[in-house]
Amino acid sequence: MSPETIPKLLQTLEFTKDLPPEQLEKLAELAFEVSFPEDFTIFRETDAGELLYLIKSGQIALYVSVPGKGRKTILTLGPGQLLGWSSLFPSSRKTASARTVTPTEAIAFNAAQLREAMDEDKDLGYAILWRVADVIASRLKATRLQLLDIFAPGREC
Amino acid sequence: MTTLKIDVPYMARVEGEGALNIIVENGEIKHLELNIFEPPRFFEAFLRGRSFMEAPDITARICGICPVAYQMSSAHALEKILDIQVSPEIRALRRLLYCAEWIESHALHIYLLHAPDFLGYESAIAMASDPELRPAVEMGLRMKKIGNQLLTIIGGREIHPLSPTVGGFYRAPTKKELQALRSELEWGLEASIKTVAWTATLDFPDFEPDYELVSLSHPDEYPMNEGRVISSKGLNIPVEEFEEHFLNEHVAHSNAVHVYHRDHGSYHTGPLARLNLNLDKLTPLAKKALEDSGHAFPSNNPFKSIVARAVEVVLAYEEAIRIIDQYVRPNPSRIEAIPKAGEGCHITEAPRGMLYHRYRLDDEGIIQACRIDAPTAQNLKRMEDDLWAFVPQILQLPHEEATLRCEQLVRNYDPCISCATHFLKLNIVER
Amino acid sequence: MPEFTPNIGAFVSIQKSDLQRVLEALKQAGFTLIGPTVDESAIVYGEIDGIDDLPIGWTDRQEPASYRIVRRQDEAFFGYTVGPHSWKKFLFPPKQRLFRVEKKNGSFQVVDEEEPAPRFAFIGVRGCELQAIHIQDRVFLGGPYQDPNYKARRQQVFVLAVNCTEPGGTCFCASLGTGPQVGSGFDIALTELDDTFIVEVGSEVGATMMRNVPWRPTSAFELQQAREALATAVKAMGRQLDTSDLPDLLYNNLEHERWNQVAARCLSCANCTMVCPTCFCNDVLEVSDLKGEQFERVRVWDSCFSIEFSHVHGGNIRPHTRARYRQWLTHKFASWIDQFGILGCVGCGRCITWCPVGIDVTEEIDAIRGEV
Amino acid sequence: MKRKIKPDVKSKPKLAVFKFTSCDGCQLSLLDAEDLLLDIADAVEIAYFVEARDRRLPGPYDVTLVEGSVSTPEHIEQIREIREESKFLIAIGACATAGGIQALRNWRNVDEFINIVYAHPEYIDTLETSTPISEFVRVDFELRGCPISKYQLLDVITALLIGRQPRTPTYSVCIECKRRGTPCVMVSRGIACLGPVTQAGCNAICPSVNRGCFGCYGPMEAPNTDSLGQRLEALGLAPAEIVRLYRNFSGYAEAFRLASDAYEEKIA
Amino acid sequence: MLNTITTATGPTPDAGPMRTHPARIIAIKEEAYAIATYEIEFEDPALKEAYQFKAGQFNMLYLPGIGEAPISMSSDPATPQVIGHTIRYAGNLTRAISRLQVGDVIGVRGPYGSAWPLEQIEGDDLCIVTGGIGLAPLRPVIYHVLRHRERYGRVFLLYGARTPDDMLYEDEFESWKQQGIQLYLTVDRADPSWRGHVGVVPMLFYLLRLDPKKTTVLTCGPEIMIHFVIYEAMARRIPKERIYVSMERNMKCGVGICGHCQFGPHFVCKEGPVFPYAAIEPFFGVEDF
Repeated sequence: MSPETIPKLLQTLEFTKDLPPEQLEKLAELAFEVSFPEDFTIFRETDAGELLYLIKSGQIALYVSVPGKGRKTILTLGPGQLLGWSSLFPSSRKTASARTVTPTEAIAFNAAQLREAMDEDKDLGYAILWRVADVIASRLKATRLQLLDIFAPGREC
Repeated sequence: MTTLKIDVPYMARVEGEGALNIIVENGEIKHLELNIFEPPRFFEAFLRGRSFMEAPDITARICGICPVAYQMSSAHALEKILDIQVSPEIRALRRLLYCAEWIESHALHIYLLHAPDFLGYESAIAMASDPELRPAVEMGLRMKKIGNQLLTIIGGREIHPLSPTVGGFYRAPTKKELQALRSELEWGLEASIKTVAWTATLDFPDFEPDYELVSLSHPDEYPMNEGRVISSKGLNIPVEEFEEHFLNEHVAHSNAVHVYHRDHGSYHTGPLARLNLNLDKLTPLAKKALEDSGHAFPSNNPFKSIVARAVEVVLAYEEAIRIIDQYVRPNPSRIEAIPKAGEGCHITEAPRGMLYHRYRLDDEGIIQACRIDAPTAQNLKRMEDDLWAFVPQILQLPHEEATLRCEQLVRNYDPCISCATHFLKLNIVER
Repeated sequence: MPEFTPNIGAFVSIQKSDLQRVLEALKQAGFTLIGPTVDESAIVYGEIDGIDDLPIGWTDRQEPASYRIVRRQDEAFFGYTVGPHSWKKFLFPPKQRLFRVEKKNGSFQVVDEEEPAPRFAFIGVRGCELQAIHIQDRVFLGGPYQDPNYKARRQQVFVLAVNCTEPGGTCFCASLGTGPQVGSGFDIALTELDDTFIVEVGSEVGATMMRNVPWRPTSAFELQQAREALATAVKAMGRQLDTSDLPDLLYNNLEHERWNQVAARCLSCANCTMVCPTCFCNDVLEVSDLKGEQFERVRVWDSCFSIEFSHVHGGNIRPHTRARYRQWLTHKFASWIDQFGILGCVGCGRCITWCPVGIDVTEEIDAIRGEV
Repeated sequence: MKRKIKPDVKSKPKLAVFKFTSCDGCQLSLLDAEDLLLDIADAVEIAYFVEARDRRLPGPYDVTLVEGSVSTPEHIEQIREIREESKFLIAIGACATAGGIQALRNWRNVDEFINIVYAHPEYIDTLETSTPISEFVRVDFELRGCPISKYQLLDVITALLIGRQPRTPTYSVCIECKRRGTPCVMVSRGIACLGPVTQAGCNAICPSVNRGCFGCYGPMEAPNTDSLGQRLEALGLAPAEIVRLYRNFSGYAEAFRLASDAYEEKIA
Repeated sequence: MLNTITTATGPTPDAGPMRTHPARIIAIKEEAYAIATYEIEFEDPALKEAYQFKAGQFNMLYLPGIGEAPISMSSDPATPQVIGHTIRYAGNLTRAISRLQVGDVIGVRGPYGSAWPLEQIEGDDLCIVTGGIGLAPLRPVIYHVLRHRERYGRVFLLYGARTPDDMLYEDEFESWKQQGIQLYLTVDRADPSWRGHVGVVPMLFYLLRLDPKKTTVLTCGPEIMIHFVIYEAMARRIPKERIYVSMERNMKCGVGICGHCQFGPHFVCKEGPVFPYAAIEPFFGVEDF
């Protein structure tokens, strides 16, 4: 895959598709492609985290290890979705481990470089932060819904 | 065989919880007790501080089988304090209500609780599985149902009726409502006459203790709601003197207090006593049914209580029909009670015998003290005395049968243990 | 006595005691007379035999949570307002078997009722009450499915209506236009004057029932008296309700603080829905014998104030009184219009009088409107 | 005299009836189902019912009815054993579901009570309190009332025989009262009535005989005792009267207990 | 008002719309834990012949001695002689049904309620979003779409269950996929062997590229799930007129005269259970409404 394809890719991914061309270009400069085989651990819970990923294809499971109960998958991510948002925040640690379910291709960013770019170009920073916030918000909503255990058996007529 | 140990840890077919323990060694009774372990409920204690208007409702809860008796004794006792004279119409309706309770309670006892003893069944339900006896059980159930229906029409429901109160009834039924039951009552009257004949054919052990029989006596009628206390040994006192003559004691093996006559000791109250002492007040058909039974009364054979009870059912049906035919709906249905301080007592004839209530009120009508002597408490000492006298007679019987005979002897009294466990020793603690 | 019956639409006058003749005619025609009668503490609707059973000389005093019957100075036949009962208990009984089910050869069979519907003549239906019957007509007969039980009773009811000249302390029919004058749909409508009834004939059957009644044409003076009595009644009504913009007012205030306040008072006891002449909610119970061979489907009055009413799997939709009161009030005054094209309230005031704690719907709506 | 006990041929559900501290009235309701008593005896095996029969079959029991409140130390042991033996345990009546009228002791000193009633208090072994069955074991269903309604009891037994979860209404007495057409006694006569906070099931008998409900079926679902209490005061009831009204046959049930306690504080 | 005097005896009301009809169980298929599909047919041949239903409608099922409950049809509306109901054993009636066997009889009346607007949405991309047993009333839609595949654009089925074991109709998934349904499955709680998605159903939207101009959303499941589905759909600019929701309320009579299933101005048994979201928006999400 050649570097020229990255801007095109960014145009199609849900996370980045509405960004203006110049911002896409800046991002493309920072981005590099990665691929992972099946059952590959991308990062672990409590890792500091240096990279963020936009998933191009494949499926990734986020899991936490519960002492005595083993790994509990809490969420899976697929094409278009952001993986490793916490890397963007320097003091943050990974809240879950990520492991590929299927062979996965993604576009990766170095978090430090991305932060730097966002600081330099406030418009870009603003746009990215909005998107990240949205992702976090949607994860939060989904987590709440999951907590409700809405399919648990109840009384019926 | 002269050694016998009878141990009935939990008496069946009686209301409430009691046990029977008898030990006979070498022909001598070493130990005999009717152990009442029904836990106490302290009615006399928590009635203190309640309004007089609540007494009929609360005391009714002493017994689910004869709540009307409690309502009647308490209402009459309180009316004496409050100077309430009920109208003749209310008086008649109260007698009708009592008839209903006698029918219901007696039919229950005759067919469901007592008859199995005579016929060798463990229950009426087992009796009903015998095709020959099923019609009798069904008849008994229907007789009982009619009593309950009458209770429901007058009192709103069969157990713990709601309408009877101090001064009369919250609501008096219409004549139409009562008449709706008339044909059933006529059926019941017929059935009750058959019942007397049926009970007369039962097998009665030969046993006639020297009883003091005690009951109410009324100049004009078979006693229910009013009368003087008389006995077969010449007692004749107004109810106000009851506590002078009848004392109670608390024994170790019983949560029920024993009531006894201060001079003569144990005594017998209930249908047998009532019938023996009021033969001249029987209604015509009841009198005839008794005559036709071929059993001579007065009789001191406690096993013949079942006959006495059956005769009283005839009487209750007869009286019910008469009262309904002459019924005038009381208006007002109750005399308004104005609270005032005072003390009063009363006795009415519960199905199981005399039920004594005494209350003391303050000027707001709040109960300050009360005493309740239930019929079963009055009979408990007599039951034990009966057993003392009876046991030597059955020592030769197989153990199982001897046990049953003893139980049957207790059941002659239709004991209501729930009733018997709430007594106030009068001369005790006044707060 | 004229030989002919009055025409439909005619106003004629009769002696008050001759109302008995109308009632006799109805009985002869096979109607069971249902009318007001004095029970121990209220004027209730029940089977009556003739005018002697009517609450002649009685009236009632009503205010929130209070109702008392009292003697009148005069001997008016219909000198009361409305009591605890409404006519709905005769058309839509509080408890009614719909049909039976019998198990048979490994299957079962529905057994229809064999009792013909009773034939009622309602004596003394007020304008608000007639409107309530029309409203229940829409509920039970107006949709794609008709209720056969209601229909069988309803289609043979004779309505003897009475113009209301005795509005009560909790009434507000004038605000809703459902009274005090009766609208359409009666067989006979009476207006009570001191010595006479003015009779308006509303149907052929109504006319027939006048066959044996001595009547004379109503005078202009009498008509004037009747008009004045009705005008006075409008003014004497104890309550008013501003109905403007009602559905939106309520729909737009589903989170109004007032719902919390009323919920603190409301007992959720359901009295309002039970006495309401239009409330129709019902439940069907399954009743079975011990052997499991015979079954009955029994319909009973239900209420949106019970928690079970809005049960769905996993819980109840309206667990708190606030939600249940809101449901009732918005149904009655807003969504009823969406559902049946008509307001669910007729202004009879029963829900105000018979609420044990005197919650007043007119006051609640005013509060939400911001006028308290 | 031989005892004739007919063995039950087919296997029928076993019914047991146990009694704790009570007046026997609720179990009597079973005998008061006169028309159906023999049908019940046909449909179930009455394995334990001391009031009606001598025979006592051992558990386990399919359906157990428990009457009465827990008021002695032995009761606690007994009810646990009964629970072990019971598949479906139903507490019947105000005593078993709320402690009964004898729970009035729970507000007082029991020693004092014993002294009032008995000459020899040392003979009496009783607990400080009279409490519902559910205080000690899991209860599968509760039938309220003082006494219970035999119709509800039959309905519950029928439901269990058919295989339906028994259900009894939890709404107010008012609904039943209005269904039977009784004009409200509180509104039309000013009589204090607990109907609006009491659970239905009795068919609203009290108002039908011109008196107010005194709450023997215990609190309805989410009762608003505060609001009713205010109304009762407006009707002229003194706080002491309100205490007595709530503190009745089901007075120890939580909502009524709290309501009566609140008014008692007002007096103090 | 009477027009004429009717006969003195008067009419006898029959069971009317509440009449239930015996229907025999001809097959029972276990779908998941405590969930099975019952195929039934009316005993009365004429009724069996005449009966028709639309996708999304429900019947009132009845058992003597137990009672009635509304249950959606889950079978193919093109073959209405055999009616399928997928039932979760959770309440009185459904638990009693769980004790029935093939050959037993239950009572049926219906069909009731509104249907998914299958004709109206022809030509659209369909996004079917459902969770738990909510798939049952949407299975008839899938059957219809498969029968008339050419009439619809892309079809996405987003389906969530509590665990992999709780998935309904798994044996049909392959065939659905082969016929052009894009199937996205997810579970709330996964065991290690599950290779599919984990997370709540609305999260599956992130995997799709929907065309808001031609996508119609059909959703059924717990009300709270529907909330999030609507949120995600609207976030993707799908107009509320093209979001269809199947609502649950306490349907007791099924014919709009018992009052239990009211939802604001609507009777869910009559105007529902399927509503365009636009029709219920003002009331959807009002607490305890």
